[in-house]
Amino acid sequence: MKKIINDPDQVVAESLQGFAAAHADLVRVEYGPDIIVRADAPVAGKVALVSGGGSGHEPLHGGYVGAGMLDAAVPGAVFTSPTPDAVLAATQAVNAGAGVLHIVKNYTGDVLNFETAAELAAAEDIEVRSVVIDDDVAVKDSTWTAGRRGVGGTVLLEKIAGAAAARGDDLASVTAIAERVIGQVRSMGMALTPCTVPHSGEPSFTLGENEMEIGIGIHGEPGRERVPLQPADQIVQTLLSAVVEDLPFRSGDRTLLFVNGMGGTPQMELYLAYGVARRLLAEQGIEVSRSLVGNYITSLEMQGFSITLLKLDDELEQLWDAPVHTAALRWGV
Amino acid sequence: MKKIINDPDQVVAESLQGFAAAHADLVRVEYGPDIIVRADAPVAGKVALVSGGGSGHEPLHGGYVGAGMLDAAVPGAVFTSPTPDAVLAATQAVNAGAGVLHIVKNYTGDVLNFETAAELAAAEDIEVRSVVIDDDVAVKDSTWTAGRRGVGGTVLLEKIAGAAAARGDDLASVTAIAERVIGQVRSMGMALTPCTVPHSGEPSFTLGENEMEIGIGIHGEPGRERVPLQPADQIVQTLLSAVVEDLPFRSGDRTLLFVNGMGGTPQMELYLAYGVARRLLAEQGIEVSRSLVGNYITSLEMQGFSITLLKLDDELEQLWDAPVHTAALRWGV
Amino acid sequence: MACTAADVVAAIRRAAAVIEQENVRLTDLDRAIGDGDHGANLNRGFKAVLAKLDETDPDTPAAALKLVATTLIFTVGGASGPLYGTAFLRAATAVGDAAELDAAAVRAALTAARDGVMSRGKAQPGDKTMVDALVPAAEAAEGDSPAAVVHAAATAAEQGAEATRPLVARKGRASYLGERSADHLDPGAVSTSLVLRALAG
Amino acid sequence: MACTAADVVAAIRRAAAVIEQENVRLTDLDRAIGDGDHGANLNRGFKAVLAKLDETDPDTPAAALKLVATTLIFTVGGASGPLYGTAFLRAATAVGDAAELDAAAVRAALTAARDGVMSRGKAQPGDKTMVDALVPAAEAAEGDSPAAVVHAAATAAEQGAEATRPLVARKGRASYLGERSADHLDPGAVSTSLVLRALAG
Ligand SMILES: Nc1ncnc2c1ncn2[C@@H]1O[C@H](COP(=O)(O)OP(=O)(O)O)[C@@H](O)[C@H]1O
Ligand SMILES: Nc1ncnc2c1ncn2[C@@H]1O[C@H](COP(=O)(O)OP(=O)(O)O)[C@@H](O)[C@H]1O
Ligand SMILES: [Mg+2]
Ligand SMILES: [Mg+2]
Ligand SMILES: [Mg+2]
Ligand SMILES: [Mg+2]
Repeated sequence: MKKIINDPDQVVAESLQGFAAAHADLVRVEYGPDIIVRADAPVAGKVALVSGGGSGHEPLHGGYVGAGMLDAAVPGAVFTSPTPDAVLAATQAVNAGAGVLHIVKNYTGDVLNFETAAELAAAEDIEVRSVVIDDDVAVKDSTWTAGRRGVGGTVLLEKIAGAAAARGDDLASVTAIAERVIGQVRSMGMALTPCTVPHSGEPSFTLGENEMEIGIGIHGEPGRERVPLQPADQIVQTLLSAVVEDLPFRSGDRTLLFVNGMGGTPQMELYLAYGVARRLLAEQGIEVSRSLVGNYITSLEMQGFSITLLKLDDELEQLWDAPVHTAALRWGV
Repeated sequence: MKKIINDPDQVVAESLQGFAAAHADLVRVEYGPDIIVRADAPVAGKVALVSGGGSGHEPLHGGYVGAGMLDAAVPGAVFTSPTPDAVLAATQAVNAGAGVLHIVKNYTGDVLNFETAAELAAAEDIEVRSVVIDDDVAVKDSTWTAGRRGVGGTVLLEKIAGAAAARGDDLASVTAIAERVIGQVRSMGMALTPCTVPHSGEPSFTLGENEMEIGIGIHGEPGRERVPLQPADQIVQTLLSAVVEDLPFRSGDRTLLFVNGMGGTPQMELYLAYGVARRLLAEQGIEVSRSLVGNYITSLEMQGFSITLLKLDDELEQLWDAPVHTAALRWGV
Repeated sequence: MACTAADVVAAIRRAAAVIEQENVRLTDLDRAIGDGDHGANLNRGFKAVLAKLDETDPDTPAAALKLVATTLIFTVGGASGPLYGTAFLRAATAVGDAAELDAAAVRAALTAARDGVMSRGKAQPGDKTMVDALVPAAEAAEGDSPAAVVHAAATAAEQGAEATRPLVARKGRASYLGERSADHLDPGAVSTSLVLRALAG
Repeated sequence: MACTAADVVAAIRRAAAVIEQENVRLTDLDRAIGDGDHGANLNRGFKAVLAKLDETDPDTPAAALKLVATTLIFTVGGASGPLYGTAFLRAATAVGDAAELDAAAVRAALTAARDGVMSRGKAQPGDKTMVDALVPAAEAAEGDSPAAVVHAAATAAEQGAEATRPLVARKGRASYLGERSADHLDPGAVSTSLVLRALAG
């Protein structure tokens, strides 16, 4: 295992120390339980947003704590959802009386731990609502299964719900906006290489020199199928058509196109993939009015990318454009 | 070779198409010769900044084209400096009569090709000044050698010189500011893995499972020495002390600390390294008043990082803080 | 020969030791069809349990079980944390404040644990989860002594865990693999059988 | 038997063919002590030269050499582009507008090329660059026919290129490796000897 680390058990804590030092103007970090909180939290009168999950997806979620986005992030161990006490601590730290929205990615562990935390918070008379994002079309959905994973759409959800809270929406309205985003966003990803969890030291899977995984998540899980390497045109076609057909996105729709790197993919390749996606969408008459390209929700050093498409309307577009000031997303301020 | 590409010979062009589509509000891209130009260039009355070099270092330089930074970037083939006609075309496209500054990284190819371009521009009565950045302390300097490479310091140079031009400085003053940055910035990098140039298909070097390269540049070159893998604390100590001793940086100095990923390094590790560097600098009484952490000048998918330290004064700090709006760096707007 | 708080604590210490021993194997199993952390997760939790047991000395079986439950819930995370936590919490509630547990109480505890995990995780038998170890365990939990009951449960759990191999997962991360989840053991079912065997002593 | 524009064009086509053939090897050499693109760079350039030659038909040796120079300068990039370009440009200037080149003219061209590369790149013999092929080539450029002169130069260039192996680079990317640049051939010196040998025919 090749990593710039000291002790595998201390990776998350040591990384948080660096993050706290680099962004002292934006956040304060508390340890044991570990939480990343807006420097000026709690923000009077504002609905507070809390998200979290296993670490290893940086900049998600800590990189999105700040004005116009999250009030707190709860980083678990690498790829392991945080414990209820940590989620509770974050919820208490940001609660300003206007209620707290938990943004939960749909993984059994995240859902169960946030559930427990919400119960504990309720016991302290903190009003908590939860939304569960499950935008990964690679996973077949059904009430008999764990359902779909929360992946790329999470970043867009946190930005847009954060903007709604920042403009003063109450808890019910922020929750409604969040649900609207969840209803209109779809994603799918692929990997050229696995990743290695520090405390395990072993690659999450092994791939031949000419193989790739289609339909991966963000935890180094193998994907739904392993296929021979293909040109970018075909890979993008595969991911994008699955995304487009699922909602479905239709000719005339206005969208936000998000091409996300899994952590180890050069920007050159991400923009190349973005260009291919734009061409294919144009052919289908689907308009792209907003874009995001880069490493925003990752899987350690994995090479690969995901495509996320969000159907926009005027309000969602305005909320996307609204000022945001976090370590990883910043504009308008 | 595992890459999200189609034809290795078309990688740069196809990636530029995606970049142009994603950032049409900021830039316009012209092909044959390929140049990335500020959408609103030439900007009346403003000194124009042009930089460029081989591709494969994204977001450098194209990601820094926009208000408050570069007026144009000239992307060569991967790791190959661009030809004089391309540099000339960019120079012509952005020249507003106030003169053009060429920001050149110190590589024989870049220097020679920009030299020729400057001559050609002069022949068209465009006033061109050139600065050459050579901040890599891994390379021993001497008049008998090619000298030091331009690496991480380039990003800081482009931001600060761009801010000077934006505030209305004339060509001589912008050049002077640029020279001041070059005189006060030092860098050094390391790699855990090599990278693979698309049209070559072979890794730039091979490293054992327990080896790393110290003193690498940004072109997949092997470094000055190959040593056994070490804990992050030691690696950062090695890079940072070389950087600090070279200028030298002294107790009481105020600095900008830039921890840069080579393209394939997870953010978690970059922040961990940043935290270690902060601790070591604090021990030496060196103040860090500004920071940058992330993939800003890369070597394709290489895993590794570099540390850059810039000695600040009030003016340089103000220029760093000044608004910038590019694809890769944005604040204050 | 009933089962005192001290017996329960001793059993828990045995379980912690086994998880420490087997955590790499459990993580490997999880890497194949999950995200490669199950062993690390449980080991983190049971180490914390041992630490707690060094400070406090539970005076009833229920207190011991409750200590395990809360400690796992607050240190493990992931899916297995809340589920293991619920199992021990329900078991604690089931045995009330009795100073000693007889065979019937132990059987009741295992049944409550199974019901808790199933209601919390919504998994059915055959979904390729720890439920596939807990359900047969609870059914087989018969015997004339607490030890005998847990032994029977552990044996059934081991068979149940083994039987997860051909299954296609419908719950947990393994479900994301669809068909590809078959031909692998479910890590949580295996850890459940390991814990039960250790508790049996 | 002097050397006409047509002869020069034919020689250039031979050089282009050799670079096409050897470009992978040159890139491999550059990967060892540089950035792995020398062969690709030159091949891109000489392909463009061939394309140009298909359109236009230079009427003097100088015109042919100038066409090569400008094409390389505007298509190769890197360090080798301007340096190769300068070499051909100076050679063109040296031979003036003569319709045919004699042995003396060819020798003058080679000398001018060497001086151009050295003044532009500031490299001295022993710095482990193409200069280590060009310097011996220009010195050895003697003979009673243009072909004989280039043959002699090519042979000397080959020896010069071979002699770069033990050297520690002081110019070009290889210089960044310090001591580690020893025990490798300099790609530019090798390509220079290949081109000269091809020009000799
Ligand atoms: N819905 C569920 N019901 C019961 N057990 C489950 C459920 N989801 C997951 N599990 C169990 O949890 C185990 C994985 O635990 P662990 O790896 O620690 O958590 P995570 O999946 O969050 O990484 C699985 O092997 C499975 O036995
Ligand atoms: N200053 C110099 N003088 C003469 N030749 C040089 C100089 N610098 C580099 N070279 C030659 O250029 C060759 C490398 O060319 P190439 O790989 O195409 O360019 P780059 O180094 O920019 O990638 C080296 O092998 C060397 O022979
Ligand atoms: Mg996990
Ligand atoms: Mg090059
Ligand atoms: Mg797991
Ligand atoms: Mg080269």
